[in-house]
Amino acid sequence: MHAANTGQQDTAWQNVAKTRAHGIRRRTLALTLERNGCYLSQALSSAEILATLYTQVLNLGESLAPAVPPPLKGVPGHGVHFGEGADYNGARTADYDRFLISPAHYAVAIYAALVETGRMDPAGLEQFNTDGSTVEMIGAEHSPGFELTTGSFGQAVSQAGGIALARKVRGESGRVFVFMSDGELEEGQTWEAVQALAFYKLDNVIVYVDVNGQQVDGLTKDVMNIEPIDARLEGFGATAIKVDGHDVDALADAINHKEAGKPLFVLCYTNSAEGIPMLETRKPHLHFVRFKTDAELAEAFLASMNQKGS
Amino acid sequence: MHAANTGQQDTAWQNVAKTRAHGIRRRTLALTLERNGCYLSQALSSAEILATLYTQVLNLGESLAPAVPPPLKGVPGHGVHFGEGADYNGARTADYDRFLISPAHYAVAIYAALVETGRMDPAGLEQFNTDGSTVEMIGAEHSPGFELTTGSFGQAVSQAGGIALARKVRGESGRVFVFMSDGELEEGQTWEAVQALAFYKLDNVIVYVDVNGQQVDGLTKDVMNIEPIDARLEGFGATAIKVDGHDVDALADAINHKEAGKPLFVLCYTNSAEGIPMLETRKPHLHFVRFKTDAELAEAFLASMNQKGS
Amino acid sequence: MERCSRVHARNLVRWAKDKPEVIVFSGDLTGSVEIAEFRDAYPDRFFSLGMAEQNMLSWAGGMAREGFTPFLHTFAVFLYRRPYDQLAMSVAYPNLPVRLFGFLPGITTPGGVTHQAIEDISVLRGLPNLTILEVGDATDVETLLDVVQGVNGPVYIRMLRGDIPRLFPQDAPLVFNRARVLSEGTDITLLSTGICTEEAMRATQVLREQGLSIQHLHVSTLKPFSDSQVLEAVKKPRYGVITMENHTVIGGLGTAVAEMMAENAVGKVLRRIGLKDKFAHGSSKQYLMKKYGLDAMALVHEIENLTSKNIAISEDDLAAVRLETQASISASQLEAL
Amino acid sequence: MERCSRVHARNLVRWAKDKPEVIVFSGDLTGSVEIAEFRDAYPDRFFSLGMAEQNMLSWAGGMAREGFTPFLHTFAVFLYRRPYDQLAMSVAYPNLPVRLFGFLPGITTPGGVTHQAIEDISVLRGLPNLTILEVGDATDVETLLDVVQGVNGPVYIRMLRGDIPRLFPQDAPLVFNRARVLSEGTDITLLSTGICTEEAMRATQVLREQGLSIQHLHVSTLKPFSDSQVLEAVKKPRYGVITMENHTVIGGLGTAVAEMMAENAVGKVLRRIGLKDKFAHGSSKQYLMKKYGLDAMALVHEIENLTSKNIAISEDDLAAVRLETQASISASQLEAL
Ligand SMILES: Cc1ncc(C[n+]2csc(CCOP(=O)(O)OP(=O)(O)O)c2C)c(N)n1
Ligand SMILES: Cc1ncc(C[n+]2csc(CCOP(=O)(O)OP(=O)(O)O)c2C)c(N)n1
Ligand SMILES: [Mg+2]
Ligand SMILES: [Mg+2]
Repeated sequence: MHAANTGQQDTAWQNVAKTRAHGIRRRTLALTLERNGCYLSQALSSAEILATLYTQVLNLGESLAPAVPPPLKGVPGHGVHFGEGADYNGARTADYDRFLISPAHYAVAIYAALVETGRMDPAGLEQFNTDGSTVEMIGAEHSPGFELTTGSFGQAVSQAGGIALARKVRGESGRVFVFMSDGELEEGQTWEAVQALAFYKLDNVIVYVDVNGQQVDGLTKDVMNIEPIDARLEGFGATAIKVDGHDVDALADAINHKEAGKPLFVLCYTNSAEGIPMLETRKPHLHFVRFKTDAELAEAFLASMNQKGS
Repeated sequence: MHAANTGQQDTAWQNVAKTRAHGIRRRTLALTLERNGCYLSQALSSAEILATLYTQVLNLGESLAPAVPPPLKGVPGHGVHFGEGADYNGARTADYDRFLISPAHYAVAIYAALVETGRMDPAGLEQFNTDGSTVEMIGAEHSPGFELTTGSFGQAVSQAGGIALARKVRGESGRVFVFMSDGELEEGQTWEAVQALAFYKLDNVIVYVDVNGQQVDGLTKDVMNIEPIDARLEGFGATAIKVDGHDVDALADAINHKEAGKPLFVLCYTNSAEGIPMLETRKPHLHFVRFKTDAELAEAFLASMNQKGS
Repeated sequence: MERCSRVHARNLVRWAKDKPEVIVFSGDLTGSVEIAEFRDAYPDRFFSLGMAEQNMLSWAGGMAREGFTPFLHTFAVFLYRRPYDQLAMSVAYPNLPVRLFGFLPGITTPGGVTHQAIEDISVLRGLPNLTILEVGDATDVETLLDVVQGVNGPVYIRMLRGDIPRLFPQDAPLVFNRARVLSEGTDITLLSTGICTEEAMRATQVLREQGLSIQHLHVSTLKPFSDSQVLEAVKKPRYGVITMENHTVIGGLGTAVAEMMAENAVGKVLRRIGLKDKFAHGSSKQYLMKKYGLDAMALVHEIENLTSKNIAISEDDLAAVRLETQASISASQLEAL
Repeated sequence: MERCSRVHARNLVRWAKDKPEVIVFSGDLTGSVEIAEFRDAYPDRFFSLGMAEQNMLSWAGGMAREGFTPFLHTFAVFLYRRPYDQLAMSVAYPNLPVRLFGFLPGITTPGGVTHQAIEDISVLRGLPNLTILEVGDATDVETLLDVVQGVNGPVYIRMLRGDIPRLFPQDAPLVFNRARVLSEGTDITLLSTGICTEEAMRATQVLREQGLSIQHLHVSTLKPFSDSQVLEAVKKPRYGVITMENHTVIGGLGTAVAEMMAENAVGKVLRRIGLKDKFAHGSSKQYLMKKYGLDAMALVHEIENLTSKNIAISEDDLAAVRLETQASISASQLEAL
């Protein structure tokens, strides 16, 4: 049930989003090969989510940050302000949306998305996980595209709640988008957060969850089951809808299901090997991907992706 | 929809349970007056739950503890074993049930229930919140009837999960009962625990929740909404049933709704002024009750309860 | 000695009047942490977060990022135990102006181990960016808020509620990172915090009559800990240094003093009065202070020990001081938590 | 110097063979904390608790009450930050035999502040009933488990994984509350823990050649902290005492040593090498150790400082030592967390 099969005529933005999704995958695969390992599957499952959000859904200003990230200047409390990575998403003014990343190990996908959307120079991605760079493997709030420090999972939605409530109090029209992984639904804090979002009727909060069905040790259903996610969320007072997480139209359309007085959760069911079929057989062990004997095959596949991508 | 209105003929145990419930209320009211304040409403809402569990539902051995609690001997790690308060609930052997108290401020109701069931001498209740006694205001695992130290709320169900899993591994037939308050449903840990109980298919766990609809600051719906509790629990993989928490038959019958492979939650909807109508007007501020100008009225009411109770 | 009641409740309302950025969060303990008055005065600036402390801390971080200054009020244990990760990552790391008012420090509550914050300073002292304060009297409480609001970053305050003594002149405000010198002396240097200062003053009054010369400082800033007065004080005593705190002896005031002494090669002996690395239990504050040796008598014993002198002070001598100051406590009233 | 790989993974399987009470809990990081082998060898004794650390800690308390000995394995931050309250109340208070293996101590990971356990000892040292250990080499790791299992109560272990050096003879097991004396000397007393011991040894080797006499102890028991060898050692140096730890200078080894020195009126100067009360960030271990002054060179500088001597040791001299021992690290391989 992917977009390609819906039979609809793609309009301009869909083409852009799909090209960007392809670019996110392509760039992450290249880095995975170059660095002999990376969080590749996260880019594969989330490529359309991120591409659609940046292309069609989010209302963001132009990047305020240098295209090539300068070296890390310090940490908050020591000459540096909090949340500087968000400068890549533009000005934090009243009408603009915010985009908060929760699962910080998706950083590579976020960086690739910034490159694809022209918010960061490809040279930024080359800094990935190098000494003294802000382009960290696990993003923090100085990292391009990150407003929060969320590598300890489950804290972003609560912080988003605080931000969204502050914005409501101030009467701002901009919304607060959060991107989450499904493993984070196992954390109790996530449910405290949903409960509070509903209690404060924060319908300016929209959460996209990459339901790739996997976590470090394997399938979520085998490690610690989280389904039925929609029923859990509805019980906690949110609106929850399920979409094909590789269908850009469905992803963009999802926000129309927002109900007044309720936070919206878009459950994006995805495939963690999407776009790189050779990874299918490795499932469910795709949390961190390193090519070994199959590196040549992957190189060849990258070459074919590069051809299609540029 | 109280038991009195069902039209059924009360059989022996129901009478016993109702008398004990009355005794729990009576003894707690007496203490509240004597000490100029106490957790009275908790005894009022939970009286039938505790009485029914002790009278008809739990399979417990005779108390192994002295009828009058001796002074506190120390804390675990310093000459004292963990969980000694559970001796009041009898031997912890394979066939017997366990009864774990989660909301530790319900201690007075637990102590009163122990007195009513002959497991503790009334002199034990007189020790309530006195210096050097185990009969603490907020029960800990040396306190009569307490196996765990749960005054930091939301930790009992997880511990019950560990105990229940250990018992399953060992093939024990005894069940693990937990008594919770509704405020505890706001804690994220509670949901991690329910998720894990369901994941491990711990159908030897049965949780009775006193849904009195109140917490310290007022009604749960105004402080931090937790409803619909049953839908939340079902979403997390538990069986949840709602009962009138003052109906001893309904409370006892509830365990028949246990489903194989699932923990059972019995949501006991209760009235925190039950049995002492003069408290109705104070709602929702009944978390801690102190009589002031109405102390005389309460004394008179206690006298009438004593007459009925002995 | 005057005793005051519900100082913070009234003070906060007055102080916050013209500070719209100051908001108050309650963790379902409004009446127990003296913020009911604030709620009634400024309902729009009062937020109920329920009993869900992890969310409350991260939520505070979110609102602080947007320019508000959340004042969280709950029992201390529920600020640093349940939500430590959130305090560390959502608040301390980004260095946000979140103010954490933690009530029931140490063994000031009969609520037992789950409610007694006996190791909060120890847990929090290693967390970068966090400032830690503790109050000891009504003047500290009344003059605290400007100090707190002047800190660019998160602040944790070990707070007192209800009936508290006034030990310090009302016109001598709490000063950041500066101890109060309560007496000068050369035999013993005594550093005390929180409720222990009242106990210490009771003892030093009698000890002075016995001819002992005591340098007594009341410490309210526990982190940073770089007050030059403290350093001077620990260098000078003839017999040694004593710290006195309503906290485990590991990781609190005594430890901060030990660090300062070792870093500066101060070859004096340090004796730490506090809980001896053991959990307590639920009983009255007076009972527990005596049982665990946190009271005036414990200080007398420690000084006897340190000076190898027999000091002729009895419980009765100290009780005489106690009586005068505690006249207004009604012992018969069971406190809600 | 030999370097060993995945020592705990194999050792745990061998050691646990005839110990049915020993069970392993995973917090969804099985492959990253060397328990995949255990899972495959004893599937019935392996429990997946998912990413829900609060529940995991309390659940462990429950199983420990029933006679099992849960060995929890995850990254250190996820043992003491997210579930501190549960560790304190469900495990430490009842003094249950739960063993907490915390990986990625200090700045050993590029995972950034959310994965770097820079203040774990500080957070945990004030918690009654808890024993705290830290390993520094393959022999420590291999000989740790009997020591851990001998403790009647909970134990937190600052653990190493992957490629680790063997610094100590294989037949010299880790001994509870007893430091390893690595060299005797009278100029400087140096106490080191964890990965800093390897760095320290690298430096001391070269420093000795320069004529400095160093008393060097490797500490693996951080709580309790009452080893008489340590007390003797801190009393004797001509210039002073240095502690060196992969942790903030507040609340860890340096602080424990300060407490001991002050309690015993040891008038030597203490210098604490460690993170200077500041959060780090994500970069390689080598880079961070250098940047934050936790490496051999930092020790040389501290000793220069303390002795007011100019010591002719360059990065290259130290690198020569480094090269020999680190030959097996492949720098080009990106590590999963
Ligand atoms: C609080 C917390 N506990 C544990 C971890 C370690 N961790 C990092 S990724 C991960 C799996 C999370 O699931 P998910 O994000 O769905 O994994 P993916 O789909 O990327 O494989 C875990 C347990 C963490 N980052 N935070
Ligand atoms: C983790 C934690 N946070 C806060 C508290 C303080 N507290 C004690 S009782 C209570 C209200 C809990 O709700 P509930 O038990 O339903 O209250 P009741 O029905 O007895 O009024 C709170 C917040 C606590 N004990 N534990
Ligand atoms: Mg996933
Ligand atoms: Mg309730």
